[in-house]
Amino acid sequence: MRQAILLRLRKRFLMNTGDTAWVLASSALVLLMTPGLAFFYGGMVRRKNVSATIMHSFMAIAIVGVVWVLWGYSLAFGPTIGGFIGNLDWIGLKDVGTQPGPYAATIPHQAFMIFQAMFAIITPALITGAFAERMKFSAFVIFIVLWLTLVYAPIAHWVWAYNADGTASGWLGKLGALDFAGGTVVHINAGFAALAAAWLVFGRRKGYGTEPMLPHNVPFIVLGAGLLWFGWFGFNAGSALSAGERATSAFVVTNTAAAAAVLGWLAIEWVHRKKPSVVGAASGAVAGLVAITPASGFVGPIPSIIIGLGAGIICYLAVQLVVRLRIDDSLAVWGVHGIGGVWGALATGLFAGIGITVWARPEGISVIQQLGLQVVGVAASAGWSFVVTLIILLALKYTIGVRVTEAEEEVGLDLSQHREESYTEV
Amino acid sequence: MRQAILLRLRKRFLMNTGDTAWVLASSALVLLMTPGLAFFYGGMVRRKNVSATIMHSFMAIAIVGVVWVLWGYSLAFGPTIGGFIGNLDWIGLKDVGTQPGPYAATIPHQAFMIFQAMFAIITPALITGAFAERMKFSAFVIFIVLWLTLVYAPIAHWVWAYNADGTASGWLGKLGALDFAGGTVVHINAGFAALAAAWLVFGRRKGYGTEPMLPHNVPFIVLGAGLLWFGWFGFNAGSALSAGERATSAFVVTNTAAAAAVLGWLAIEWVHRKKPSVVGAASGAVAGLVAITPASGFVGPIPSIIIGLGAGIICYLAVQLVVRLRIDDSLAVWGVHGIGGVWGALATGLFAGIGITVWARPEGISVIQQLGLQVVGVAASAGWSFVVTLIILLALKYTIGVRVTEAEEEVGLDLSQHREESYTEV
Amino acid sequence: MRQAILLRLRKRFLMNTGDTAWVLASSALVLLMTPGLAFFYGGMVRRKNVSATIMHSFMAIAIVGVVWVLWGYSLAFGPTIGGFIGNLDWIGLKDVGTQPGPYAATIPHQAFMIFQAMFAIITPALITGAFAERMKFSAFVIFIVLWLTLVYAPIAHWVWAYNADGTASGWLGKLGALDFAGGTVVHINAGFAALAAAWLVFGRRKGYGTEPMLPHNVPFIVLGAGLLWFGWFGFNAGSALSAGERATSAFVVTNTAAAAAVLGWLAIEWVHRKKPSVVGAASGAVAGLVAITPASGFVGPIPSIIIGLGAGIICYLAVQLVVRLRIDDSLAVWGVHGIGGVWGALATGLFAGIGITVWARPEGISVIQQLGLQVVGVAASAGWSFVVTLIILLALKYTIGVRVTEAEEEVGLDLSQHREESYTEV
Amino acid sequence: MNKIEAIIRPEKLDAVKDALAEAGFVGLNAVSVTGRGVQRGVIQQARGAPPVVVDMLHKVKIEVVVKEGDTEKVIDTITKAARTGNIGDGKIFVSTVADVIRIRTGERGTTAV
Amino acid sequence: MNKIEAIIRPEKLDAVKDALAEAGFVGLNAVSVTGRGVQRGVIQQARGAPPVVVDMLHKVKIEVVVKEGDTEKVIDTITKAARTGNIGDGKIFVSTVADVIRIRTGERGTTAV
Amino acid sequence: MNKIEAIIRPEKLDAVKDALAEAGFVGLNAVSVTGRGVQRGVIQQARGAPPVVVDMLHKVKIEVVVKEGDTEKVIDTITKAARTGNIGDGKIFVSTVADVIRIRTGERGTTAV
Ligand SMILES: Nc1ncnc2c1ncn2[C@@H]1O[C@H](COP(=O)(O)OP(=O)(O)O)[C@@H](O)[C@H]1O
Ligand SMILES: Nc1ncnc2c1ncn2[C@@H]1O[C@H](COP(=O)(O)OP(=O)(O)O)[C@@H](O)[C@H]1O
Ligand SMILES: Nc1ncnc2c1ncn2[C@@H]1O[C@H](COP(=O)(O)OP(=O)(O)O)[C@@H](O)[C@H]1O
Repeated sequence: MRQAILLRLRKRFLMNTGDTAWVLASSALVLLMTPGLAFFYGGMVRRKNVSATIMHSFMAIAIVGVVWVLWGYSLAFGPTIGGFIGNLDWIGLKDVGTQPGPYAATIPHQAFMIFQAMFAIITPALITGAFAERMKFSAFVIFIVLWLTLVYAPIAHWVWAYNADGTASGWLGKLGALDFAGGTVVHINAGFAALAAAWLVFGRRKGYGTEPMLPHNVPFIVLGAGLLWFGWFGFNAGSALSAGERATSAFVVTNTAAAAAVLGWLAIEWVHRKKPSVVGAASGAVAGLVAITPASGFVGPIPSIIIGLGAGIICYLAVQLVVRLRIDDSLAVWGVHGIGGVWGALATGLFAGIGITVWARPEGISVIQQLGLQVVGVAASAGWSFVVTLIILLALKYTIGVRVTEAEEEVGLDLSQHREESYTEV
Repeated sequence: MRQAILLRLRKRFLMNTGDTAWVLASSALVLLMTPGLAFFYGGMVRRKNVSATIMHSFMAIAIVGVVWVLWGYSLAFGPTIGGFIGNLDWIGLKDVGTQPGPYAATIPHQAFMIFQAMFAIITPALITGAFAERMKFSAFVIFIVLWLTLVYAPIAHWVWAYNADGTASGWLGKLGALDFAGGTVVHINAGFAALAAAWLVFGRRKGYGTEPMLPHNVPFIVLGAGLLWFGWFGFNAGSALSAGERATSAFVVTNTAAAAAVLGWLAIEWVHRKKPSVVGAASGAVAGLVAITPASGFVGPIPSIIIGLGAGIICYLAVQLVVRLRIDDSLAVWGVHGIGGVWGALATGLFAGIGITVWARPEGISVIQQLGLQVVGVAASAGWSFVVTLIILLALKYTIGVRVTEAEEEVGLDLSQHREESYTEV
Repeated sequence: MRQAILLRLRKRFLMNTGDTAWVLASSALVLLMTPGLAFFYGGMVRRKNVSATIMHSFMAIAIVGVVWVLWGYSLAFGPTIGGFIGNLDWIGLKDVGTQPGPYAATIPHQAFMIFQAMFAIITPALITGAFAERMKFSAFVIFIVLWLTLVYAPIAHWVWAYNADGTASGWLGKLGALDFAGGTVVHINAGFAALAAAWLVFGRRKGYGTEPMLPHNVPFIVLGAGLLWFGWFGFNAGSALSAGERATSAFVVTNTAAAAAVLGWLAIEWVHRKKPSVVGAASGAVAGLVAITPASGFVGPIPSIIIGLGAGIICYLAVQLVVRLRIDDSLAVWGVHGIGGVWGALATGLFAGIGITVWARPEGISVIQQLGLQVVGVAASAGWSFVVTLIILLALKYTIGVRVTEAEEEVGLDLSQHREESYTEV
Repeated sequence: MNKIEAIIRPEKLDAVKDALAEAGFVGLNAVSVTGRGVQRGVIQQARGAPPVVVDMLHKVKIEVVVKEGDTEKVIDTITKAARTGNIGDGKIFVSTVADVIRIRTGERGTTAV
Repeated sequence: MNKIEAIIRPEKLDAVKDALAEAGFVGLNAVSVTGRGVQRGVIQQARGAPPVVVDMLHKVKIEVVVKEGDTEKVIDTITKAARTGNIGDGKIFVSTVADVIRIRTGERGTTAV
Repeated sequence: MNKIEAIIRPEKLDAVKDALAEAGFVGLNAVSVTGRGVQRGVIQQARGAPPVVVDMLHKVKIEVVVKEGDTEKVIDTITKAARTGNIGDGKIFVSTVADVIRIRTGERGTTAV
């Protein structure tokens, strides 16, 4: 009898329905972020490019949704090849079953896999803001397959891959760089890929600097920001891979940092531009969510306010800087995700362990040392992302081309790439 | 003491908070699918019919939300009358309490009831695409009450009703036809009801084939598709009625099939229409979600890719076929839900048990036999739905009428049925 | 060994992953309600005020998101000062950790805190409908800080605050007034604040009663209503603070009452206005959700239908009454939230305990007595809200001003307050 | 050459444009307008506001430029296709056009119409 | 008959149309346009782009067709109602209309105005 | 004074308005229209409906009122900026304007243009 209880107990301690429920719910939430992003970006472009812009995000879901299952997950999280990339043991999800896996003791391995799939989906979608309103659709399809394989999978592996015995196997993870929910893997990664694309490959949109390119639909932007905020609870609190103290703490700081970042962005905008804008509020929210991402399981509420306020201000300035440099990062991906991610990664080093009881800093590592590790993490992911993205895009540029013709750009991508208009007249 | 532990344990094993959390969350997700559908459909119609189209879905929530509690649930899931329909023992949710019920051992009976309510809500809402832009509102209200009672309740009973001892009580369920999350009950059912309506009752819209009837708002369509995709995780993974391996597996294949179906639809569209469209991507996603629905608890990731790709291609062709036949199934309900559902039901027979460890095929039933059972399930639900829907609609047609006048149709349903315009000018 | 099991068991019984998962999911759902509200309101205003209206809700998230963490939660839920307000012991979330707290035994204290934060966010956002299309943005920012501190925090404390020993500490809670999920704290509170604002402070919009002020985008209204409905499951069922019978029951009655209220509103509108409108359906849904809120953990399905039907009809009439009185409560906050909340509070007194097994009426309190207690709750919250809101707004009015200039109002708040237009032309 | 501007019910646009094509007048352009005329507006009520007569109603304005001699035929075609006999059917305004230029070719005058 | 086209600030539409009705001119139609004039555009900045002078500003164009003799009165009415005195108040163009047809009745000329 | 109405491809609006400004013609207004001309429409298919030729295509109409003497220059400027050489480039209509009033000042005639 006691035997039986113990057995059932053990099983219960292994597989936990509450944890599984939370990770599944979180996976759904993170999936929703990509349609959210579609609207965040779709609202910002001009009328003639709305559907094409939305399509970029939607295609990320479709393409990565399949690629991840086929080989992406194995490369990113499979048994390591020298800490650099996973091997192909788990190709087609071979051996990735519904029993708890190496990554989480209380949920099915596939739950972890699909949760990670959602991260792999949104990351390339984030990049698309850099070449919005001028990317060729056919090239985009190829780009996303290559990028996921050559950029996302390795970086995810460096930071998050584990051995079967539960020790880190990726080189950055082993080193001790902290990234709770994807500051480096997702945001710095996407941000620096965006910079490479906008600065060195695509060039500026026709009319950049002379024609207004105002958001065609501000409510769509806020809808997107709202869905992103909502989904980000899954992103960060889901990264606890369980429904307990850690998830709760991550949830709390996520909300708080985002709120503070709205205030930060609006404050500086109010001073600089004389009026606080609605697009600014939405942008600030995203900046704050980005910055808290790497820190979300490591800090308490008060640091999260500082991280958020900082993100609002720093990202605002970063976006202005890009504009000064006349780099047409059309929807400000680098300023918000790249720099927001860098700020978050550094702030994680600074504040980790403060105001939080469920986690404590690894002993014997000083703040300065941790900051150093964070810098390594930032540099490695930013560098790899920038360089490899550049190579991929240049290869495409000089073969099939990455940019639509000038006439197609003038007509708009909706008509030229998809032969449909977003809205009917009359 | 030990006694006490055991008691508490037993209680815990009976009612499980993780399972309950997941089923409640799933119920909320499935509820959201209907507003999602409202936008999916609302974006596709012309400006003058937007609100009226959205209203159809919204009314499904309101009407079925009440009817289900009053008598729908009892008819569908109550103690069986010959395997054909439930009796009225549970009228007004009498005896449907918050203790675990016959349908799930670890969640409150009412949680199962409300989860099922959401399925009953979206099914008639799906049909409304068939008579979009010409249905009379008053007739619609009556239609939905009758349809739920006479079509939905019986078919749900056939497939999903159980006896108190946990054995199937509906005749199709007893037979062994597999339908994890509603391929027959929801999609084939709605699809063939749509066919009856569009083909034999409503006739074509004024201007069909001569006037363009382009989607007035493509972003709305994608918003709808995004919300549907998000909600579908509840639909399929929630159908496990627990938060464990089965739910996880269903979640994974749902996402994978949908992604693959987008690729399938776009591929054939790219060849056939020369350009891949955003509406096509959204349609493909829905087709894939439909097709994986019956299979979602029975297959693993690789079969789900095949099911998805197949759905994209087959549903694309089915939609073209309906157009060739000049049947004005205005928003392609039959092609996507009817045929997508049939494909899914058959594919379930083919692939059940492949790539999945948490469930195994019933022993002694060959693939051919299972396919036969699936055909019976398809035929029974499609047949009943087609015939009884036809009878209901014809009865309404020859009494109060189902179609607005030509002048009302020209002016649009927003003004003629609801005296309001969807958007203001200037 | 046994010791160990017991320990782990105890820990498990203390902290429950299923309950935590559900409360976190609910918190996310309630957060989403505020963007939902932004669209519900944003769709109703004229084109020139869309973004500014949406911004009101978005700012509520940002401002309250920070204020709540800094001092709001401590004032509302901290150790009581005479049953009237919390002290500042928990300022900056000091002592509000991730272990279970006084408010819920099975979830982290911070989970309760963040769940409550979402309520504190949406309540002031609800009020903004009263002064839509004419509120000065800078004044709004100050208003929301003051209002949260002086109106929301005390009322929440009265109704929901507990001592460390788990007994009610707020005076209304101690008295025995029932409010499961916020009928008084959220809806009556917001509704009567709205009345004070619209009636005695802001005056009517320019063109009120002569110019049409039709909703500029009905689909947005329904999108908002859909998100509100979805999120409300978290609002009500999450208020059980656990994932079990109580949550399930609250979930079921929430859906049922909302559905019934749509029918109630449309029925009376069909008679009175000759046509049932889509805006009416959306309004009815919200009215029903409001009315069931205080009752949601106390009644079963059949009473919920009555509460819903009643809400649809009563709120419709209340909205008409305000119009007759020529009070420009622009988006009908008082009629829907104030009166819907009053109806719900009284109905809770009437129906509490009926059709529900998981909760029983406190013994020895008759229906009449309970009704009396409910009246006290209504009067206290409505009175405090009305008076203190009035004082705050008048103080602002006679210092920095609360209303934009006539020219700014004509041009619209989007341009005048935020220097951006919601939509681009051409 | 004449310019014929017709303000019609939106729901009659298809009928009018098909009728014009049939009568041989392909070239035209159309725009959404809101208009006020003899037609009394409808009473509409926003959720929190009193019922108000909405006097500006949604109409479509079409413009057709034709040779002098075709003017009557076009007026006739439009009138027939757009008429319901109820108030609110709209109006047609005729004015003179001094010159027409086809941008693609630079052709001018009646050949460019 | 004359056609009076006035390009005004969008926020003045209500005032103008009420003033016209009061002066006895009910018939009119209005359309949203974007326009450029002496008025310097405002500087706007999209999130990722440099600040740009938006020189095309949102305006409303109203059209009123009236009998010759009413022209001055209409011009006057519009001018008064639409004026703020600041740059960007807009312009009025007057042109000749050769004929007016009421679609409902087929009436023509001044009786159809 | 003349009114020059040009119906152009939407994607050419920026080019045309910049060219006009360079040529010294700042004042203008623009509106979205849908138009039908020699240009064959594109075939479009909605999800559940047969492919249909969409003959009404999205265009932009710009209106510029100028002094008589500037007419040719404006026509020329627009033609050059808007031309692609393909069918669908659009048309220009020229008509006479009897009077122009600047609302802000009440100035009339050519000084108000
Ligand atoms: N004097 C006018 N100037 C400009 N447009 C007018 C004038 N009179 C009417 N219209 C336009 O014609 C439309 C229909 O006019 P209305 O008088 O209602 O039609 P009917 O002559 O059939 O009664 C109006 O909505 C308005 O757009
Ligand atoms: N020459 C013109 N042709 C056509 N429209 C014009 C012309 N000049 C001005 N407009 C229209 O009039 C509007 C107001 O002109 P603007 O010069 O700014 O006003 P104001 O004369 O009061 O300074 C412009 O936005 C434009 O729509
Ligand atoms: N007779 C006409 N009256 C009014 N508008 C016209 C006329 N003919 C053409 N248009 C407008 O000009 C646009 C371009 O005409 P189209 O004949 O296609 O150009 P092109 O002359 O270069 O072939 C049309 O879409 C329509 O808006």
